[in-house]
Amino acid sequence: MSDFKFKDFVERHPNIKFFFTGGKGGVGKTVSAAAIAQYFASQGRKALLASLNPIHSLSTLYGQDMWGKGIQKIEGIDNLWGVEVDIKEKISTYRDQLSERITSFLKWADIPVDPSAFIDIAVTNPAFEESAQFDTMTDIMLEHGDSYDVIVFDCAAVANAIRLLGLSKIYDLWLSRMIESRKEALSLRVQLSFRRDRVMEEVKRDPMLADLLRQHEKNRKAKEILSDAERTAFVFVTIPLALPIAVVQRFISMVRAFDIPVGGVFVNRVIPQEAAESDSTDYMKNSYLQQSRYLDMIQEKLGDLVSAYVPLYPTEVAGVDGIAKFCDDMLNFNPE
Amino acid sequence: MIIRVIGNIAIYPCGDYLMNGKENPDASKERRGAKETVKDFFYGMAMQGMARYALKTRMYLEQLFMLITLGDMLGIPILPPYYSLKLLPYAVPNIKTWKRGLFKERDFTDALF
Amino acid sequence: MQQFSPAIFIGVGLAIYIVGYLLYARYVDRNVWSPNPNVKTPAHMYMDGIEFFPTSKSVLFGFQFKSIAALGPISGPFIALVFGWLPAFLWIIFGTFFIGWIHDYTSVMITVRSEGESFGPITYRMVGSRARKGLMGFIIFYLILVMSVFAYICGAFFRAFTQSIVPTIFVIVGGVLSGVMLYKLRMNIVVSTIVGLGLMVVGIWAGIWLYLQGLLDWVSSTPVELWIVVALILVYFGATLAITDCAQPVNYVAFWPCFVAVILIIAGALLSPLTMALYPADPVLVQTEPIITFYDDNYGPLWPILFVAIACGAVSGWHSLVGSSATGKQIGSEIDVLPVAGGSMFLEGLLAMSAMSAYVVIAPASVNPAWFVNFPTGAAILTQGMFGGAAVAGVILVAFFAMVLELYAITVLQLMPRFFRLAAADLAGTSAVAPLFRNKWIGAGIGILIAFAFAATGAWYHLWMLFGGSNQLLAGLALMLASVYLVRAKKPSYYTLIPAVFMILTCEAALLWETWIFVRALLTVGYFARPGSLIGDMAAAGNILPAVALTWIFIALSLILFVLGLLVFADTWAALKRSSKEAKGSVEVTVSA
Amino acid sequence: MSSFYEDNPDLKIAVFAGKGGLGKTTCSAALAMWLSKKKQRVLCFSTDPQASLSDIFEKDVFGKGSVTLDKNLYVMEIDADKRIAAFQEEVRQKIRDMYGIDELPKEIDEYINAAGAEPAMHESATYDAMAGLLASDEYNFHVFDMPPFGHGIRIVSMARILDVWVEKMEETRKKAQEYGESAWKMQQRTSGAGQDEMLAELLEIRKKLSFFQDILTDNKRTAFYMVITPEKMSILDTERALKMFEQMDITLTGVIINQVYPKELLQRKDLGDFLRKRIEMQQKYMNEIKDKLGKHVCAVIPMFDREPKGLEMIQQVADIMMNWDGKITEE
Repeated sequence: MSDFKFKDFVERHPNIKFFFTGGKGGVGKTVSAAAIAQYFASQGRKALLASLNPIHSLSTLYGQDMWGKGIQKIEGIDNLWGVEVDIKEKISTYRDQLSERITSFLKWADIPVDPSAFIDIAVTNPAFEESAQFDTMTDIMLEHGDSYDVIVFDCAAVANAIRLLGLSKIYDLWLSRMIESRKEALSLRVQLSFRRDRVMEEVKRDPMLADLLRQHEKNRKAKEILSDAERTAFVFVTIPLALPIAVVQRFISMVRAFDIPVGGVFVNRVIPQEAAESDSTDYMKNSYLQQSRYLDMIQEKLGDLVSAYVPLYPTEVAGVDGIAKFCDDMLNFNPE
Repeated sequence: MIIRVIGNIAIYPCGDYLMNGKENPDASKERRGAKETVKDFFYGMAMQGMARYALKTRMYLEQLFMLITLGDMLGIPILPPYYSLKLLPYAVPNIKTWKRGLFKERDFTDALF
Repeated sequence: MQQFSPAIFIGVGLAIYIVGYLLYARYVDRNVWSPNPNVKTPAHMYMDGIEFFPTSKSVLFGFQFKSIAALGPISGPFIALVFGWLPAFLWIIFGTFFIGWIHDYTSVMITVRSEGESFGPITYRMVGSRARKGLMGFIIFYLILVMSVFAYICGAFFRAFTQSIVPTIFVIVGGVLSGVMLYKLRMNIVVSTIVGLGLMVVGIWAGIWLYLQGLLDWVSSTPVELWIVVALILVYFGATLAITDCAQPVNYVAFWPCFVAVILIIAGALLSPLTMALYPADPVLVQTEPIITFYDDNYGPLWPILFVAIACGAVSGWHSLVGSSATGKQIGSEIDVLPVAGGSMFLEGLLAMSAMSAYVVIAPASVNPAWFVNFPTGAAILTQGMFGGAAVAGVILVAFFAMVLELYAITVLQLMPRFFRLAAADLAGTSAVAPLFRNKWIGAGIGILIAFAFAATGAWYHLWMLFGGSNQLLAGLALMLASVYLVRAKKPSYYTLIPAVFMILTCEAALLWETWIFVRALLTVGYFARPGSLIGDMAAAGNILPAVALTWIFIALSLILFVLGLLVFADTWAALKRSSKEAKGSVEVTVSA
Repeated sequence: MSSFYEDNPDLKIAVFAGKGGLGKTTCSAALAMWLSKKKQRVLCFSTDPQASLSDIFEKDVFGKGSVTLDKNLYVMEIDADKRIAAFQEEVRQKIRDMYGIDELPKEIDEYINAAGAEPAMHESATYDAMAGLLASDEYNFHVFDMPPFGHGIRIVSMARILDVWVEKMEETRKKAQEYGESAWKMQQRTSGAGQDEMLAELLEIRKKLSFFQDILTDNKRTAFYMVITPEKMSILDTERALKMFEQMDITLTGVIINQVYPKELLQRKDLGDFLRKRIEMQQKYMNEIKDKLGKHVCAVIPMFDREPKGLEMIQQVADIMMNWDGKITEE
């Protein structure tokens, strides 16, 4: 029924390497991401499942401790690796860099306050967390892009995921300004120096500018990848309820504004017909009735974008087998 | 009172905070009596050094303060939040001197006294 | 020998200085430098309210004088007296007249005309990178020498004048206290001053009481190293605590007795004909011969030794550091430079003259061979007439002047470890040891330990000579810079070049002489046996090897200073040649205005 | 829960934190509605950029400021982007006014622009809006629906960070001023004349922040809730969040269990296999919740047979939520 039907979509876009999942909290993004990764793994392709969630979602899902341990082989299935990033480390690198720079600024100063307190505060700034996440994501994309056939990212909750990607643009503006400021600052330094040649040399090797430029370059590459429909696909997950649908809709329009390609919508937790029929309590009946209304709504609003339906399971999805089941349904389940 | 100067009057600034808008004791253009001169001489011997240190310490603190609030103006991503923008208007006249103070290459003979 | 009153020294000195200032200095100022009152000085251009800050000339005059008047002009003259008072007198007069003031003046003026830059950057711009590095290394050794010789003097004084121990410590405590009152308790400056000085008075009283009771007699039998350590511990705190908490307020409180002492000596010398009439039993007359010798067995030939022995009273490189780092950045108008920098140097000359007066009034029989120890005695003799004669006033005055000398030494010493640390960190640049010097506790500690090691050798006389040599050599190099500047500006440069060359030659010769003295000691074992020095004691005790090692260290030190001085001199000389060639062609002249 | 509000008349704030998708917004709306019947002027404030209040109340309130929904019930969903733009303009205007200039120097203008794009700006703006609301004292009660990221309490930790930040700034400023004043005293110039406008602004900010933080960490005035569903992930997540709360000195007022299928259903013969399994799973986790978080639970909200939306439904949720019988599972 839809061009996006997962299997078809993947076959038509064989070069897609990066998958992202997004949607309202609690709709099953992590599981969907895992299912996508596992799908490719079962096809004999090397897949990496990367979680940027600040909570240990992958560890919980697979019952295998991966938190902050780098890339780990996921046991029980071939070709699948997982990584759960602890951005604290990244933040502490930021802290070190920053403190070094502030200290070098105050080289001659005899000041009665300890500037390290400021450095601590500066790096506890929430912005660091966000940039660190984005950084980590691009790092994984750029560093491991070549070693895996497919990388699936499980981003944090909707809005943050979108901002994370949107960041590539916002961040770019900010970075450009930063680079410009830094350049201005450096030229001022040269102007005000007496050892001009030497300072010029130093300025050329300025680690901060180099960092910023590197960051900018990284950012550019990431943006390029993110907006390349042949390499990146963004899969949204929703459930047949008003709020999650509204969120996905909003999300899609935002993502499109950022030139990020949409790779389909998964509709999760669809109550299977037989489950509804076998049950005569109001719950199932009403839910099923309500669901069909929402499914119509999905058809109407997202129609062609829908790439998979996944049924509601009586128990929570977990472990390689549970996800394999999810994966299977993702490919074949049809609520009609 | 802060003397509000902006644009190319580069160097005033920090000074304005420090002096609270008082006129510079630019005595070379001022005629002073013998009593004043003697008083000045004693002040110069006894206190000028100490006062200078106090003010210098103040300058370093000011610079640190500006660095923390407006660091990204120099391309140092300290990422100050929302509130540094609130402080920005007050810092405007100081920005040029601050930059000069930070970027001036100094060697130890500048830092001695 | 016709004995006469030391008032003559001060009188003649004052008269010549007035002539020097009004005629010679003013002539050079107007015709060579031509200050323009309408030009904006760096203090105006870069005014930041702190470093650059247009300040009135009377304030600056006080500031400059206070910053340059230290132990140098007070201790220096005595050593020169082995040759008789006349050479010392003439050197103080004419050194200040032809060399001293112009050195101070030009160092300020160049800063004013180079956008407020200090010594280091100016050297870099006008001469080159190597010269700046050489200068930096030179200054580091210079600072070590200042620290070690002043630390030794401090320690020796504590032991020689036990009555000064308590007052000195009280003044330091009083200084810290008034700092706390001023900064932390936000109290009035007058109140804080009164508290600080009140403590000093109590200290003097207590010191004298303890001394008279004989409770401090044990001190004289303790080793001098112990007291050097005491002094250096005081200095270490001054150098590591925030400057505004310790060094500066101590400096401030100490200023008052030091200033009173200077006034007292000058007044005492001038009034001595009168006061002697009141107390004929205690003569205040010059007791030294005008000329004793041209070659002293221990010290060496009159030239160059005399010229480096009297360090700060005639000319001093220290002043160019003060002038370019601090004063030059506060000058409000170019016409202020002469009264501020020139004026305070002439006053400094007068201070040296009064110190000399204090030494020459001591009867030869009671002269202590450790020369500097004589200052409180001499100063007390000079001034006792104003306070009721030797019997009563002598005791108090000796304690007071001894304390003043300690304070002069300690206040300068408190700045030194910090200077050392900054200079060393700058020279170390980005190398692995640089962070050591950046850390003030470690950096200052290193400086102080090195200073202690040198002071503990007990070779105070040699240290003083090396200090004087490097100090005057620094002045010579600053004058060379001024000459380069003048040549570039197409102005006559003789006024600075001749003194520069004279000073450099003299100091290099003195450094070589010092090297020779130690080489001679190696060659003739008996020469170690000079009393009072560690090397001598070691040699006498049969520890020849350590004595030889120490001697080698001194040889190395003098040679390093010699070579560094020569290097910078060669570079500045080359820059001078270059500039004079350029000035002859019509190359753009870099006069910043 | 209702007695809690009767016993604590000083309460001014209720905060709903936790992972998204569990019904936080629904619970916030329900509490706000219930309170609006008891108190004067209750504001339901959403900081969730997903803007779900609009969906729940079936009315577009996004970025429209305070919207009156019912007697004493106000709803606000802020548009951070708009606020940031307004704030930028405010700063520009202030500079223009202060220095009497028509055009800002280029570098300043650019700086202000770039700051708007700064990654933390959104969060800070939201946060400032909250602090501002509290300080304005316009409403008698505030219900804050926190964004899901970082359990929504990052905003609380940010209060602390900002508070320390401002405190440090203030310290530097004050120290600088002390030194300045000592110097002026020495120079015999008028001392104390120094009226540091920057310091004044800082103090103002700090006042606002500490006011907010004081309230937030005062369990007499602020109630903190977490919403949870009987699922493994949700439980793990809540446990983690509890640890974070502890680190921040925040006392959790209660945990609300949401989307619980009534256990009685199991008795029914017509219950399908599917739902039976689901209920059994839920009951397993309900027991786990009872063990691990039992003392915190303050309400259990059943699974509704339709999505809770609209005033009527919310009222129903409120009634259940506020009048819980205290049983997590049947004994």
